[in-house]
Amino acid sequence: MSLINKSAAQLLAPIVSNKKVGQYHQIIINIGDLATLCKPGNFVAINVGGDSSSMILRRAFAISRVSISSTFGGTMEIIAAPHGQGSKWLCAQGEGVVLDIVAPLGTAFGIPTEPVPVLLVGGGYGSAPLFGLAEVLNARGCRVDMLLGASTASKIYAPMEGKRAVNSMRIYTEDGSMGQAGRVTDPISEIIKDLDIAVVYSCGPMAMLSAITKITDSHSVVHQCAVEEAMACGIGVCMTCVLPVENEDGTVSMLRSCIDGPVMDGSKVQWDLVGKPL
Amino acid sequence: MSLINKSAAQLLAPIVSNKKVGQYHQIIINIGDLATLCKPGNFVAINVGGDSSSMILRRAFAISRVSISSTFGGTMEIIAAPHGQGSKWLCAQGEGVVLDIVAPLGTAFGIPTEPVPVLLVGGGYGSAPLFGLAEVLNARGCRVDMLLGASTASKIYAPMEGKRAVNSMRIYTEDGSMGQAGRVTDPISEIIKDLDIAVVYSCGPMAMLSAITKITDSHSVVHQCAVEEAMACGIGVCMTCVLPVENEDGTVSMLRSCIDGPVMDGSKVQWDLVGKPL
Amino acid sequence: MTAIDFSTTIGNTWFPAPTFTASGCASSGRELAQFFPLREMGGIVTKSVMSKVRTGRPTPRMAETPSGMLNSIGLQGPGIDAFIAKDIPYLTEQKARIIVSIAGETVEEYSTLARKLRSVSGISAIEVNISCPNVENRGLVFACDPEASRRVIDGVRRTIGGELPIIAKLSPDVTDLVSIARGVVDAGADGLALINTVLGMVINVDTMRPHLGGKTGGLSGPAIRPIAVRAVYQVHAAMPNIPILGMGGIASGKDALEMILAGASGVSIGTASFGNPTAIMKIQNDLKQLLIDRGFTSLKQAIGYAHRLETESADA
Amino acid sequence: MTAIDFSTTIGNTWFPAPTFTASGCASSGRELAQFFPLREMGGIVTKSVMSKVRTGRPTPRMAETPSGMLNSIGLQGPGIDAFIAKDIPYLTEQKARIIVSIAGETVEEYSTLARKLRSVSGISAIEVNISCPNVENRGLVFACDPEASRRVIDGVRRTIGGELPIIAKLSPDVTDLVSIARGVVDAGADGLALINTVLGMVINVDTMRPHLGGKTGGLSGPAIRPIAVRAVYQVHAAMPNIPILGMGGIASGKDALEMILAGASGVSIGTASFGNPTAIMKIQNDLKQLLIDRGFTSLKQAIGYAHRLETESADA
Ligand SMILES: Cc1cc2nc3c(=O)[nH]c(=O)nc-3n(C[C@H](O)[C@H](O)[C@H](O)COP(=O)(O)OP(=O)(O)OC[C@H]3O[C@@H](n4cnc5c(N)ncnc54)[C@H](O)[C@@H]3O)c2cc1C
Ligand SMILES: Cc1cc2nc3c(=O)[nH]c(=O)nc-3n(C[C@H](O)[C@H](O)[C@H](O)COP(=O)(O)OP(=O)(O)OC[C@H]3O[C@@H](n4cnc5c(N)ncnc54)[C@H](O)[C@@H]3O)c2cc1C
Ligand SMILES: Cc1cc2nc3c(=O)[nH]c(=O)nc-3n(C[C@H](O)[C@H](O)[C@H](O)COP(=O)(O)O)c2cc1C
Ligand SMILES: Cc1cc2nc3c(=O)[nH]c(=O)nc-3n(C[C@H](O)[C@H](O)[C@H](O)COP(=O)(O)O)c2cc1C
Ligand code: FES
Ligand code: FES
Repeated sequence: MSLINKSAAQLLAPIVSNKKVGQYHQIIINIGDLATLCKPGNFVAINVGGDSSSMILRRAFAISRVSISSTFGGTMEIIAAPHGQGSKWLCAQGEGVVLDIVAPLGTAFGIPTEPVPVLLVGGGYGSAPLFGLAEVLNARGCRVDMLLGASTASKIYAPMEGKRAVNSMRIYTEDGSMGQAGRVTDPISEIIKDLDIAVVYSCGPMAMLSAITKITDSHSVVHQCAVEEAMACGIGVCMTCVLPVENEDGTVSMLRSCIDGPVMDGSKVQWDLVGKPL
Repeated sequence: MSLINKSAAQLLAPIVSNKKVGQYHQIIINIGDLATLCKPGNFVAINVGGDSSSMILRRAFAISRVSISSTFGGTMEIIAAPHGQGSKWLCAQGEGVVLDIVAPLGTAFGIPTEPVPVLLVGGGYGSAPLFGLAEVLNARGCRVDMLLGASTASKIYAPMEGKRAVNSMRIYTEDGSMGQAGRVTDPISEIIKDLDIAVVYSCGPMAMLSAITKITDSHSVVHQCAVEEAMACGIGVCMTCVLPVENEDGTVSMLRSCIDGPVMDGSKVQWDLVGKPL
Repeated sequence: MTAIDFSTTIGNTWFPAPTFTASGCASSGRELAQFFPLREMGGIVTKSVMSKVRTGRPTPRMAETPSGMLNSIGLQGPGIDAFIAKDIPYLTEQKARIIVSIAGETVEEYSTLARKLRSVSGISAIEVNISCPNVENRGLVFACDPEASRRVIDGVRRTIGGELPIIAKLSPDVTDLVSIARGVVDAGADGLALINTVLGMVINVDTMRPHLGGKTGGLSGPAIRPIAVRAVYQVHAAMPNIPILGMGGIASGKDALEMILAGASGVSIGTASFGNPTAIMKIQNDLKQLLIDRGFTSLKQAIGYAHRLETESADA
Repeated sequence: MTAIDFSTTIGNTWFPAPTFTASGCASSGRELAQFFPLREMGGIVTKSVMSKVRTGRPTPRMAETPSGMLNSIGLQGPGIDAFIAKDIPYLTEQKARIIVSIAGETVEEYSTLARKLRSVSGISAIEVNISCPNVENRGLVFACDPEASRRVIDGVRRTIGGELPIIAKLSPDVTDLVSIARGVVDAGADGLALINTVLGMVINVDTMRPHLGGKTGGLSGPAIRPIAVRAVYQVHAAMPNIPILGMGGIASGKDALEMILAGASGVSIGTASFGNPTAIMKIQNDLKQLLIDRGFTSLKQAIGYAHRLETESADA
């Protein structure tokens, strides 16, 4: 294990704004100088439910973007889906509410040293961290194409300004309510060939990541995916968030997705063994 | 057991205002028509900590006053001291927050059928329900005198308009920071004699109620006191809130202070046995 | 609401709904009747009654704990004679289905209680609370002693005859719950109530001594729900045909469903009623809807479903 | 801050502060070291290590429950050789005080582990986690079987010799905790760690099957604190001279004080570190201040104070 979280800090951070976007909430949090330490792929762990909460564990959210604004100092954006009790609580908190956060946590997306063509694939709120990533890649001179998918239109997160850094963006919904009807994985194979993609970056449901790996494996394209496993601690001490990952020597280990991830090499993750005894 | 809580209802009731008064919070809650059913002495049981609270029991507060206002419909006032986790949460809730309440609960102060002189003694926030009581007694033609006590000035609750219905109000603080230095129990004996008091009404710490009982017993004056025991349910089903009370036949029973109280006949409560095995 | 057969059976007794109060959390019914008609719920399990009047333990009798509470009531109650004279007639009049909980300090006391109840009409079942100290054996709780548990149930069974179902209520504070459960079933229990409170303590950091008058108390509420679900699951796995009244921290329809899926034929709601006087009615309604949403046409299909799915997927 | 002797002793080993991590809740230290220097806390109790590499249980391995959580890790770990080669040197370099937790499937495995640790320098004590299934006895957990518990501790004692303190970590899931505690002390344990997690289960109401990959899991966090305080109080009452490492739901300085007053000589912080990486440092500082506020001049005065007050008031 590398000292992955050495810039992580615990902070009381006020909410700057909370806006509903489709089925999600865009929540911007004032985090001061910590903003400079967050990289695309990192996540933030947030206390939920207030002081006397019966929810004792933090909730993890991808850091979708950070910025240094003159008004608020450094801010961090997250895109949160109201899923269960904890995320619903978070989505209901308004401006000024002070959150207890730990960030930045986990691995970040690796950035190619050469300006190669890359494909970014996001499922649901999984698109959130891809926009910040796109900007970094674009600044490196990479050609960035993006695919977003979800079951329905209101679950597509695609902010206007997000398109700045991307060459093309295609949207797929299963019910056809936005973009093309179908799955985001449908066109990947063709795009890889057509655009001579060197790296696929992905973030979204585990089933999507697994499906993408099948495709990237057959094209021997690098696949960096941000996984999402239930996490108790988020900092590597509890061993709840493990995924079966192939080691150099071909053996399989249970790696912690919070600290050896969330960004992992998709080709190494043993998707078929997830949830199975080793 | 009489059907003491037959007008009790569970209600989602919004906070109309929350003002700091000394060390207390005056919280006004919109309760609609329920206001007409609340009598001086009754209490309200309030859920604390929000939806995902680790605090599973309601907190009890004396209903200090109810009113029917044209703006808000019926409202209820409570005077809450920020004591532990639950009451601090409550005191921190602002206008518009919707509280889950059950009210009115418990016994009410008995009102004399004749217009007799009465003495009201309040300790700390225990004075709160006495002002509403004073108005009722005053309307019955009783001469109402009042004694308020606390350790220090900021723990005296004595609203301006509260004096309307009382003939005299004397304040005692142990540190002399307001009114006279001393205990609220000091002058009771004399007042009973001087004003020919028929009933003493009291509300405050158990030690104060016990001390008053000693005095009223020696004058054979009726003593109606509102007790305060830790309550799990507030509605008579759990048996946690019991106090040793003498029965008609001289035996002692553990009566529930939530349903056979909070207003009890002070002379029947076996103060020396509180907290002892029977 | 679509039609669903929401009824359940314990021993030979049929109940229209599987939702009951928990003993000691509804007194003897009058207090809750001010919030809803008692006949609308599955049934009331009355506060454990003993032979004689009991004044119970000194106060403080409760301490709130994270998502739970400790209680130390000490079985305060009017004694069986007053109970039969006053409470049963009231409950019968309300058309409530009545499960009478009994508690004793000796094997003999339990039999005596059963004898007094034998001829009382209007009772649907007897719950035998054996989580009481056995005065004949150094105060060791009956439910922690397989032999004593068995003797209590055996005595009650012999006294009561074959008609009235007997539900043995067990304590989770044991090394081997399944063997205790087997013992009482062998001795004649028709059903099991799982779980009683878990022994706990709070020390007041200001007075620096145990907070409760009785020092230790019983932990209840959502905090213990995972323990209760495990207990029900374990016992149902071992004895799938014995009806279980599941309880411990049930505070929502979902919680009740969890307990049913684990193997409970019915649920008791205790501490949740302290937070909400109408909790049991809400749980009853929500449970029904949750069952319907999942395509069940009867409650019985859902009982122990978490075990069946397992077998199926193991087969596949 | 006024001066207070905040040190504690377990067996012959002195620790500058009574606050430790709980086994399995701090991995082997590196991860927490990114939040505070490990030498600043009383000591680290490492994740229970076994002889061989263990991959552990399938996911999901956790479920959040009201004020608690279930875990089912299955003792994933690198095995004792890798642990000694990589983790001990790191911790020694950090000047952390190290309590090594060991776990085995047979009595022999515990002894083997002890043998490997005997010659390793820099270890302050060994915690023996006997809440593991005994493969030689139908998977019955050692800590639930007085005889097996005793044999494990006896084996470790014989192997390790007289130097290193042995702390036996017990499970609360037993009928008679005090007798298990007496057994392991008789067999040579210098101290006790109380409590391990409580066996629990959550059923997912959507999939309608047990949520955890391992079906059951261990309940930890504030939900179980009253159970832990009771366990520590009971065992301290029976054996006032045996040092206890108290744990179970400690999340604040007050909680730690409660445990000390109940009879613990030190405390372990587990689940609280998941919610707050720096929880242990905050608890350590707050505990110190709370002791000072109450007029204690040493931690030792406070250990078991809730018992002493009782005796005093009984005398009066
Ligand atoms: C690295 C990472 C990044 C994430 N990024 C985002 C994001 O950008 N936007 C977003 O909306 N959500 C994100 N999630 C998922 C988010 O953490 C869960 O939706 C949230 O924890 C659910 O909590 P709850 O209380 O609402 O649900 P409950 O189901 O009540 O939660 C119960 C417990 O399970 C855990 N849990 C439940 N679902 C998930 C899940 N999908 N992933 C991890 N833990 C879960 C919770 O943390 C909690 O401990 C991310 C998760 C991870 C691990
Ligand atoms: C009939 C009645 C009327 C009351 N009226 C008022 C009032 O008008 N204004 C006011 O400020 N307070 C009043 N109280 C006291 C108020 O209920 C407690 O201050 C409050 O419950 C403390 O909760 P907490 O979470 O802040 O404290 P904690 O100490 O954290 O509470 C822990 C548990 O103990 C119980 N508890 C603690 N202290 C008390 C107490 N003094 N009385 C009863 N239960 C307690 C709580 O309800 C809770 O269950 C009244 C209590 C009763 C019984
Ligand atoms: C205040 C209180 C009193 C109780 N009294 C009894 C009792 O008399 N007999 C009994 O068998 N169980 C008694 N119990 C245990 C409950 O019936 C139930 O088993 C336990 O509280 C778990 O359920 P819950 O979490 O829903 O409360 C009592 C519980 C509480 C909280
Ligand atoms: C994720 C997790 C892993 C644990 N692993 C171990 C372990 O390896 N060995 C052990 O003795 N106890 C283990 N425990 C139990 C803890 O050490 C501790 O006894 C228990 O969690 C109660 O303390 P807490 O409530 O502060 O967490 C583990 C607990 C958790 C939550
Ligand atoms: S969440 Fe604890 S190790 Fe990853
Ligand atoms: S608080 Fe439950 S009976 Fe009074």
